[in-house]
Amino acid sequence: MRFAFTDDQKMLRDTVREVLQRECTPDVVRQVWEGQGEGAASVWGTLAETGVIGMMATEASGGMSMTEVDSVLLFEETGYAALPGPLVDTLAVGVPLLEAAATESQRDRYLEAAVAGELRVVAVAEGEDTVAYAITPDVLVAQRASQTYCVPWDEVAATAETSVDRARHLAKVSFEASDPHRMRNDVDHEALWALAKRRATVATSAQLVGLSRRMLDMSVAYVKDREQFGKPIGAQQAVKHRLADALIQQEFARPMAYRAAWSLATEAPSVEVDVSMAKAYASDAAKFVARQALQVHGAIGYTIEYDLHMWMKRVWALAASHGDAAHHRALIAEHIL
Amino acid sequence: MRFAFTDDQKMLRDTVREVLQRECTPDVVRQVWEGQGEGAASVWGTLAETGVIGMMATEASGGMSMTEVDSVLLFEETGYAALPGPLVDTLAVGVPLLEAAATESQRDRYLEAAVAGELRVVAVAEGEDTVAYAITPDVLVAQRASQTYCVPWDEVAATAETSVDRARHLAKVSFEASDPHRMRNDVDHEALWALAKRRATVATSAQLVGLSRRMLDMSVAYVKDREQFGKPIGAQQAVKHRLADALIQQEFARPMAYRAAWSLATEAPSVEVDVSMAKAYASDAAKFVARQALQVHGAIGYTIEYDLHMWMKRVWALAASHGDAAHHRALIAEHIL
Amino acid sequence: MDLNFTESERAFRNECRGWLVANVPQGVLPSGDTRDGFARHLEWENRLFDARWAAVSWPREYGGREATLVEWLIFEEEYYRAGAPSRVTQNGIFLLAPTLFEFGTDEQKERILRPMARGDVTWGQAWSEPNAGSDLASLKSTARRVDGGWRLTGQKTWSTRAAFCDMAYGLFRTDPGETRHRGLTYFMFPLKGDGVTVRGVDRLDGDEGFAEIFLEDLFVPDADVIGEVDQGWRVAMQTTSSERGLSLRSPGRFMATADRLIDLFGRSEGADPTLRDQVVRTWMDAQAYRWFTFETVTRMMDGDSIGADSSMNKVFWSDMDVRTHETALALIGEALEFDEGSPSAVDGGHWMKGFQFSLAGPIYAGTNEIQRNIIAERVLGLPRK
Amino acid sequence: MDLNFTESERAFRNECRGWLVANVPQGVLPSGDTRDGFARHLEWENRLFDARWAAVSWPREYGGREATLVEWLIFEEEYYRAGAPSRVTQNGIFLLAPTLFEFGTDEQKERILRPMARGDVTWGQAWSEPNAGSDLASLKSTARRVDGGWRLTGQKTWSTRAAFCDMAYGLFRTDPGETRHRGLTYFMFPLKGDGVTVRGVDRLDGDEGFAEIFLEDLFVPDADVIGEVDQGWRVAMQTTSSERGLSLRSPGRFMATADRLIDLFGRSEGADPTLRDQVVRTWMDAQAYRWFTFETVTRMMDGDSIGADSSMNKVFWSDMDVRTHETALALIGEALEFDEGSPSAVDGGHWMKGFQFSLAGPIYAGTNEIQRNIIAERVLGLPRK
Repeated sequence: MRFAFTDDQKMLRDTVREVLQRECTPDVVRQVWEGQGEGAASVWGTLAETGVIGMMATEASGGMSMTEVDSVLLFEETGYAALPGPLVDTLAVGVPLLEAAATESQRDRYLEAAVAGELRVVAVAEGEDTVAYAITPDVLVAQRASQTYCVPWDEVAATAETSVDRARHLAKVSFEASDPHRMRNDVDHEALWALAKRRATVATSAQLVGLSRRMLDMSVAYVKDREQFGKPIGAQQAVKHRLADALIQQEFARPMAYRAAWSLATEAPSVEVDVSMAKAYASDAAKFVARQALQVHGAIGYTIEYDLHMWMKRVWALAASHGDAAHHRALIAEHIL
Repeated sequence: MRFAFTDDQKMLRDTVREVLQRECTPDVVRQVWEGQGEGAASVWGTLAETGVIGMMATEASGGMSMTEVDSVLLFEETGYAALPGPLVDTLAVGVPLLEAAATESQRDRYLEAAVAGELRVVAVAEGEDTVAYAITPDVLVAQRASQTYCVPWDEVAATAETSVDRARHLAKVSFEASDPHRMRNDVDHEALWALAKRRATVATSAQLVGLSRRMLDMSVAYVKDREQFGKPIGAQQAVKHRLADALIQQEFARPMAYRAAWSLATEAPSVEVDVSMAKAYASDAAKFVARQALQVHGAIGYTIEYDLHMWMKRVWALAASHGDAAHHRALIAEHIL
Repeated sequence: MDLNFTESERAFRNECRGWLVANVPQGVLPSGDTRDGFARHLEWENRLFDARWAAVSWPREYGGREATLVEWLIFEEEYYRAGAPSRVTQNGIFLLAPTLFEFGTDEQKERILRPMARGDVTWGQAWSEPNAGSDLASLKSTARRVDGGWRLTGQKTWSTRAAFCDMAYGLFRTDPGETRHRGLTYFMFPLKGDGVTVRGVDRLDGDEGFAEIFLEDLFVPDADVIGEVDQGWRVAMQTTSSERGLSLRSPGRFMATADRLIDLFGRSEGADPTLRDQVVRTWMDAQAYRWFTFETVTRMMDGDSIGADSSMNKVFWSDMDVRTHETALALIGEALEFDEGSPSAVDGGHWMKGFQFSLAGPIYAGTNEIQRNIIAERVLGLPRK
Repeated sequence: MDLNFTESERAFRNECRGWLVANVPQGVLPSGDTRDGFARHLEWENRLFDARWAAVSWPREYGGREATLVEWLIFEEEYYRAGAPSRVTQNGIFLLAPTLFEFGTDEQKERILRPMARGDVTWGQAWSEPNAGSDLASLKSTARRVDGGWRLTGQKTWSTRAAFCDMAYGLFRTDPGETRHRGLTYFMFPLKGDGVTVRGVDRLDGDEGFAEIFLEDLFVPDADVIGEVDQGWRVAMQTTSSERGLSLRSPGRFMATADRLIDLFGRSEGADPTLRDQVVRTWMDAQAYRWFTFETVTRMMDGDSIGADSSMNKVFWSDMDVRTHETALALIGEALEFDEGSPSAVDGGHWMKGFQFSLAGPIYAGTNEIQRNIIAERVLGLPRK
């Protein structure tokens, strides 16, 4: 039993952290709100250079054969930075699906580019039709009628939806399920997509943990600085206890996301329950932290000139996506009761 | 619309409050814990002299023809004092049942004495078999097989049960449902008992409100007096906010108990929902106040030498009796959803 | 105790319901916290006033009906039940008017009240400053005595709808030698013209609901001082307590929201069973708030003042409002992300908008932390320090 | 990261499970917080020690197995899984022993540890005084220098099981010129004999779990001072942090309770659907606490000290424990009133007893209010004043 990351994993985390700190500033996120994706695109480009976007692909495909345990810390960092872009769909879903099910021509056309980070993938499973970050994708990977399709974005019919998190640029997608786009037939699509969904769920949980950490950092900085009644409001016990409770929820949610990543990487028998626990804790913790963060900020946090709202709204969206906390607790109930 | 009690109602409340303040001291409650009922019996006697025990009986039967609106404040006071004794079963259930369904001989033998407070009644409806304050009762009123029986205590087979609130002296009761004990046949027993149960539920809700008020008073007194870190712990914001939240819950539960009493007295169409709301709020509020009271007291509140525990344990018992909060919310759901 | 409505109260309810059914605009108006929505709302305020429903509890001479507090609560229940537009005149009618009735001169009441209630002159509050929020007494704005009046200088912020309003009111230090609660005076001042700049600030929900006000030597005549010079704190406290208290949040609003939530629940198949209980709690809380309010109002009609009790009221409704909207969003599930105007938004996305609006409740009009301090110190008598 | 147990960890678990299955007494012992129950528990402690399970993480020379922290957690999981008796030697093994290992002399360790772990000499903590609870540094008890040792005078309270114990440990002021944290010394002292009076105090749940200790010129030799004279605060902080931290509440206990709750749920027909969700939350919380703990323990095995993190740990488990028992009582419904020994009590009434016990969690070992202050100030770095 050893619950810790390797130095290599932490080094990779630090690399990504520095990139995001330097390039994925709140202004970049704000620009995506306003429909300007250039800043975010260049962050994506720098991440691609580090090789992380294709990290889960095999060396043979130009990847690093890395696992969910390697990527979970990176998703946490992208949450911290509120990175706008389809990283979960590309890194955790698209690349592995392409490698597992791409035809020869699809490999040539898509896989290498996706691994290199030159191709943004958005994905929808059976019964789903909404994708996020629909301003910038290159290809849609979709599960339809127990088949998997890989459709260039210009052949996808997309109708825009407005997310409460304007950076997410939602769209409902449909396409003609034609043969040339169909992926290989000799694979178990159900199994592939079940795995893909779990990967997306854990990646999203990690982002929620990162979002929580950022909101808490913003709050701590604010309450140390903001003075009322002649002292920092952070000296008020009510503020201290709110933020202490926020920290506790976040710190107990975090290992659950790591644990789920490990269970995915090792195909542990408990993986279903572990994934659901990760999402349930990360969702509830992030919503709780958002609530405390806004309350200790007061009116300033209630404006869109201040950055906090972009993180809160990302939390509201992600906490409800890939199954909310109640949904996952209900799944767990079927296993343990 | 006028949501206030009359001066007469408040005067009667004050009379009972003074009696209880003077005679129903914490020591008297503690003696009942230790099986010594003398003190409690003399409180009962004094209350009887004020005429309140038979207040709901008609003048013809020696009562005051008073309603649940008159009695709700008194039950609140008996909760405040943690009065040990079957007042709910006698005042709210027994006396009205006797007046409505007693045969001639039962009237002579029981009603007058009960109205005069010389007869303690305990009651069990169909499907129930546990009574409280089983050390001191004189008669059991019971609903069995859609009939109502009135059985002298010495003909009741009672097996003692231990309540977490030692003052409650529980017992499981059974008796031989023989003709001489059967009450009148020409009455609607279902309706009588439905009403009796609602009266008991509202009376219990009022007691829970009173218990809350007392625990909060104890807590306020303690935190003003107890000093740590060179000042009263009541000056700590965490303590202030706990007790402020406790007060809010109590103050919002209180009018719901009054409202339910009024709906009973006026046979309002909303009576079922109003009774359930009263019990749901009173139960949750009292449990919440108990929790805050213990926390602000710290270790001293955790001992049985200090009085608080007798109020907390009464709350735990009453909050679960006559249907707990979840039970009553489920009933309300059927009306409104 | 009589919890039935009287003959005349029922008659009042029927008259009011009848008028609202006939007059409430079809469909939802654009938000009153946007520039054009504000204008649309003012048309409605005109009609409301002309039918003498704008301020039912006011004296007839100012366009009211001298309604009792109970009748006012009945009006509010019917108003929200009818889904009538939100009141953009609120900051005038509910916050400034009570102050004028208590401290204003006859000339001020004559001049200000009717146009305020009709929406011909619109009012925003100007309490907070960048460094004076919860700690209002630390405000820095000043008023300098000049011939025939005063010159106001300073910055106010979080001023609701001030970007669209004509006038505002707030506190300014008239005695530079004094600090904290002393030496402050209550002024009314214009939001247009020389010496005043108003900058709109967008709120969480995207509406331009806030504004910053920059004042530089703005002239205000003596006629626009409310109460005595240097006595502004006492005057203001009256208003802020009514801001916290009944006048801002009548039960009708929450009862209507609870009914809409029950309707949403009815449309949500396979909703999590725990949500059923949450919906019931919401409905119960609205009921509890209603009866708590009727009890309070009865006490007020008997001549009691509610004082610090209004802090309990504020904490209860603001927390209830957040829980209610959290429950609605949980029922909507993943689709909660579809915002106002999104094709797939449930109920036009107004639950998410309402949720964001509800999050302001525990913050404005004195944060709930401040309220709990007040409850603990003034109601329970716990030591301040 | 490897969240599987190693070969040797699995072997350790099997050995430990095997021994417990064979040796755990049938049926429930009377509470260890009662006089005769205490004696019955000591018999068990003897057997536990003789099989070297009493303090698995200790060095072999003192009767331990030099188990790693992970192995210790495995032992605890198995111990509670087997329903083995509560540890009446806890205040010695988990609170005093860590201090002795860090600050004690070889003579002290030699003399004290084995009898402590075997239950031949039993220990109670003596931290609090009537006016020094959360504010421990305000304690008044003194130690006066005399030939060959010290004379202790003062009053200690909330001393767990001290009514039955042989010895206790606590802080006394050895430098009368000093105040607060300075001039205190850490003493071990007898609970029997001249100069000491112990009065049992009954707890909420009726057990005589507490005691007050009255000391008057009680002689204590120099050999029973731990660490340096006047340095007691530093020495004690080590112990209290281990009281708050891992050593007091290992995950195994809560995992076992969660399993018992699931069993109770299975036996509760027609339980409210919201309770189903509560039961799941309880199980999840126990799991989260387990993995949080494995992560912490890995850090400790890598040489980190956990410090203020132990405050997060304490707030989490103590609040979780209360919620768990509240859920159980809600499942039991009206029958929760039937107390231990009552014929109709569900599961012998131990859920109500456990609930009352759980209510102590947020209070002792530093109230959760104090813990949240520590988290805010030492982990988040918020200002003290």
